Amino acid sequence: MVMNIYKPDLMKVLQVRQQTGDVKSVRIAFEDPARAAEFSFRVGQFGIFSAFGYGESTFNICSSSNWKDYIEFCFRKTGAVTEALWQIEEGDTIGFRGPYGNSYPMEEWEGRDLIFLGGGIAMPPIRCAIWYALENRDKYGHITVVYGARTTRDLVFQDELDEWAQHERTTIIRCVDPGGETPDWKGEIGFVPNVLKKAAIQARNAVALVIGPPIMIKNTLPVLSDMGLAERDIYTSLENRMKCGVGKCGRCNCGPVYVCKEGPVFSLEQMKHLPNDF
Amino acid sequence: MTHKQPHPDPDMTTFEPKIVAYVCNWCTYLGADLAGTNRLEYPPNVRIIRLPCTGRIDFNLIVKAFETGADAVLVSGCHPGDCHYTSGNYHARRRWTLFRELLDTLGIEMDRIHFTWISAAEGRKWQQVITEITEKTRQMGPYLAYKRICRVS
Amino acid sequence: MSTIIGGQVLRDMVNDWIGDGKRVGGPGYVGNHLILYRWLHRSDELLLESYPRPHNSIKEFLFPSHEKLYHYKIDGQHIELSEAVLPDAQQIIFAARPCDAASLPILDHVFNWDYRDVFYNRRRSLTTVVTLACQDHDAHCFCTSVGGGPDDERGSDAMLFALGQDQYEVRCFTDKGKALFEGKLEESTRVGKVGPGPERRLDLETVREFLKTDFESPLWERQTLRCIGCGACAYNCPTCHCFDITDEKVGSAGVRMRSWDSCQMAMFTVHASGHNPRSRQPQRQRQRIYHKFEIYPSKFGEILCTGCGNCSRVCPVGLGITPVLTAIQEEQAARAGTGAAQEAGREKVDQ
Amino acid sequence: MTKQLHKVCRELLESGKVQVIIGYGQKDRGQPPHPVFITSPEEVEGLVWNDQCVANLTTYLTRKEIRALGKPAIIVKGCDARAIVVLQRESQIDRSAMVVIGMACNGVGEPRLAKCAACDAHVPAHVDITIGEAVSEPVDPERRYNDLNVFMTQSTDERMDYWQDELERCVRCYACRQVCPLCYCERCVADKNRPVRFSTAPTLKGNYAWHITRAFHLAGRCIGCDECTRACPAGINLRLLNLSVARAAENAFGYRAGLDPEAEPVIGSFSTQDKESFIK
Repeated sequence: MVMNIYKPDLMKVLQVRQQTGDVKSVRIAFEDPARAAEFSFRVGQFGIFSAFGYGESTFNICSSSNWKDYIEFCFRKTGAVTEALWQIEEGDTIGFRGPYGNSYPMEEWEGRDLIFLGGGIAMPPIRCAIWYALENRDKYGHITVVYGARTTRDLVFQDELDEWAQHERTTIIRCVDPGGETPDWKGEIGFVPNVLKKAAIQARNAVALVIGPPIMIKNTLPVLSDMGLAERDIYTSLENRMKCGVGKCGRCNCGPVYVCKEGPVFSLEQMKHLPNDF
Repeated sequence: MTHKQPHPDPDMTTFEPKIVAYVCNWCTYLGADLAGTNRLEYPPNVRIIRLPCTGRIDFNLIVKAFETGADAVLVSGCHPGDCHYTSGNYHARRRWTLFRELLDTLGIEMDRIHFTWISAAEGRKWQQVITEITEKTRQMGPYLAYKRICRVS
Repeated sequence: MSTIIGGQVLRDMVNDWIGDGKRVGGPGYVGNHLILYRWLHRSDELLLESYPRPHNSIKEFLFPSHEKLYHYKIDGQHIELSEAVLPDAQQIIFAARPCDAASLPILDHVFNWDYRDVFYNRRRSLTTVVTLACQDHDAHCFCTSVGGGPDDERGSDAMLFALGQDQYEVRCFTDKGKALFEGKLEESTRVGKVGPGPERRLDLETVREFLKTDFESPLWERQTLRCIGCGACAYNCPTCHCFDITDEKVGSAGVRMRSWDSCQMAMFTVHASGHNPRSRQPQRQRQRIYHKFEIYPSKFGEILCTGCGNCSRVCPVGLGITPVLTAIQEEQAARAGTGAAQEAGREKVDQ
Repeated sequence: MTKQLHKVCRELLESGKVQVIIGYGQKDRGQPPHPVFITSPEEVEGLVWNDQCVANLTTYLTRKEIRALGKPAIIVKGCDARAIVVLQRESQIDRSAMVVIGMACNGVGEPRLAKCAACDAHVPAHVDITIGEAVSEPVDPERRYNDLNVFMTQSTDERMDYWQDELERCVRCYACRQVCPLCYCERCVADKNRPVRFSTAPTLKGNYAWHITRAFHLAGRCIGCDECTRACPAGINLRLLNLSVARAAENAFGYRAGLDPEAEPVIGSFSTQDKESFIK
């Protein structure tokens, strides 16, 4: 059968949860059972999701690769496609193409302490890695999650943050930007880089995954270096504009790499070889 | 590739023209409503699209109507001086004066585009305009040239 | 020993091909002075002499400006997908230029690495390319500087060489080429003429050195300020292959379509958040040069340029590849402080 | 004239009155002149002026990359100068923060561009410095719109066939938009997708909608510099569309774009006495 690499799989919407005022997470499953059986992905990969009549958008698959009966993605309402996706309900059909891109090197990270730093809507790409690590708990050392957002209402997957906190050797730190807290807020107040510095996590054998707005990444990297992390142990996921996801349309080309093929996950060391063009 | 338009002579009686009417909310729409309440009969071929004012009827909408298969387009609103927004129809009049020339240059059949003023009290005029346009468009047949433009894509 | 063919025999062959349902694309007049590659209806639209090359490229026949990818139908909550109809008519590109044909092996890489593009591959397999060796060239041609030439065989199935008096020598390189001219050729000893081709003025080694080190150089800003950010260079270039995927729905059915796009367009890399890594036009011009002369070669081993010169031929403000690469070469020469420095100095008067 | 131009530009740069000269350069004699941006007095020798200087440089006045170079002096022909009048009227430029050098012109382009046959702006108007002499005499509308009048003698079907063949070649490279001094929108309606106003694919349907929108968004604004027609790589005669709307504005409202900085824009204003013969 000639493979049309641009044609999506049809997915049935199982569940739609509203996370914040403009962020929803959606669980979908393959309509074609054969595809569902053969489908597998690695945490950190992304997919291209279709709202028929509007277009396609790129989101990380934010469910763990161990969960076989559905995949989940999370999006903020900002454009034509996300506005169309905002209207979907259980039982609707949307399109999905993927999995694309490389993934978190979970095998390499085995035996290391994990530091996850997320900002705002960047929690979904981290969530899949956290669940994967918790499901293989013994393979990983101490897990620290520092997750920040502008206000308490912008925190995504709050129920799961509580659930993660129950696990042993896991520290969950939530923070909101100054002024974004509510009177009964128990978490930290401040930006992720400062909260991370204050938490003074020992990072002798640690690996960090930093995902968030460019400003947060820029300020967090020095803190991580001060904590003694080598550049090859700090990872991030680039947010380039993508269209085809299969290394053809040229949009995500940044220096020597096609971010949709060789990325989006890069270590800081790899990013040194990329020009300042992302 | 010459796009010679075959002379349209489908069976006259069966062809039901599709007419799109962009009407202003304060006058022509009420005029059409009045025609309805007065039980004035007029052909059902017209699809009425209500907009706040003729000033808001963007020229793109006329092109969009032909793109989606309309055989004739009517644009109608308040008589000059009656506009709810005082000058919407004046601006529209200027715009249509220039826009008609552009469409004419492009070879679009100008007798498939109709402009009228119909006030809220002119239910009868609405009936008469729609009947007249439907008959005229039925004579001209479907707008094959624009259908070919959209199908050729 | 060579094989030759008469011009009239060629024109009859073109009419026969069109007659039995094959699609034939070739250069023809548009208006009274512009020459473009187009699908031909009759062979007398074909133009074989007295012009360097058409202003567009044969890319249109293999990677068309718009192409349906798949259809969908929406009824209620259910959606039905259906494949787009792939072409199945044989295609013959006739009297293409060697710098057009040379782009095909280059494009094969990007459309077949990892994921294979069925649309491009289908048209590629249906296509036979007959090129016409160049007799003359104009100020924009620079094929000899990027490894091409007036009789470069890359990508051609057969090549015609003008003999004068409407006679052509034919050299078939592939089975497709031989099959096309089966039984139409006469033995002869005459060998077709080939033009001299443009003299080499660009040295890609020095350019690549510059590209490796000078991403932030002020040269980019100085050289490309006049770029107005249209897509004329990319859309007429034989090797530019970037595209956009759009969705068009009428009523409850629609189609996903791919159309040409260009890194020169302002919105090409803008993020949903509004952040645009390349928000200024010089950055986009830099990306075009990098992708062609540094990124594609390092990834696929081929320069993404065949030196046809269309980018400067169609550029409304006289930019394109040659002016920028020439400026880079002068900058390198000036830096190297070699004898060329004085020559570069004289050029310093103007960008 | 070139000598005079060099002298004027050197003085402007040396006096610090302007930081950049937007003019024409011709580094490689084999190629036509192209826009250049001269920022230092010694580079002034690179400026050229001949009948190949076809580009309308005013398109750079609204670009952020060029504005960043500081106060400009710009070299314009008679037709280009009218774009400055419209840009000023639409408050896109600060006319006082620039020096406009008008060059007398007797027609440009090899072969001579179509617009030059009916040109009534051999001597640029509303400029600060004029170089060279030429005679500007009024041109009657009959001659100004001659190309259009000839085209309009064809029947509606013939015109429709003509445009279907022409617009089929459009590949939506948007050179017509990017080269136009009056197409300065930050984000063009063609680049918006909420809603998608017309198809962005170079289908015939999309091309018709695009060229109608482009020509009509310039209604009563287009000054007839014909850069769009020159820049189009597919050789589509966009001049006819611009002339069509320009002729309508002149016939119906006696309005021509770019002549009078104080005049009310034709689409932006209205008059209760406008004729309406076509409205039933």
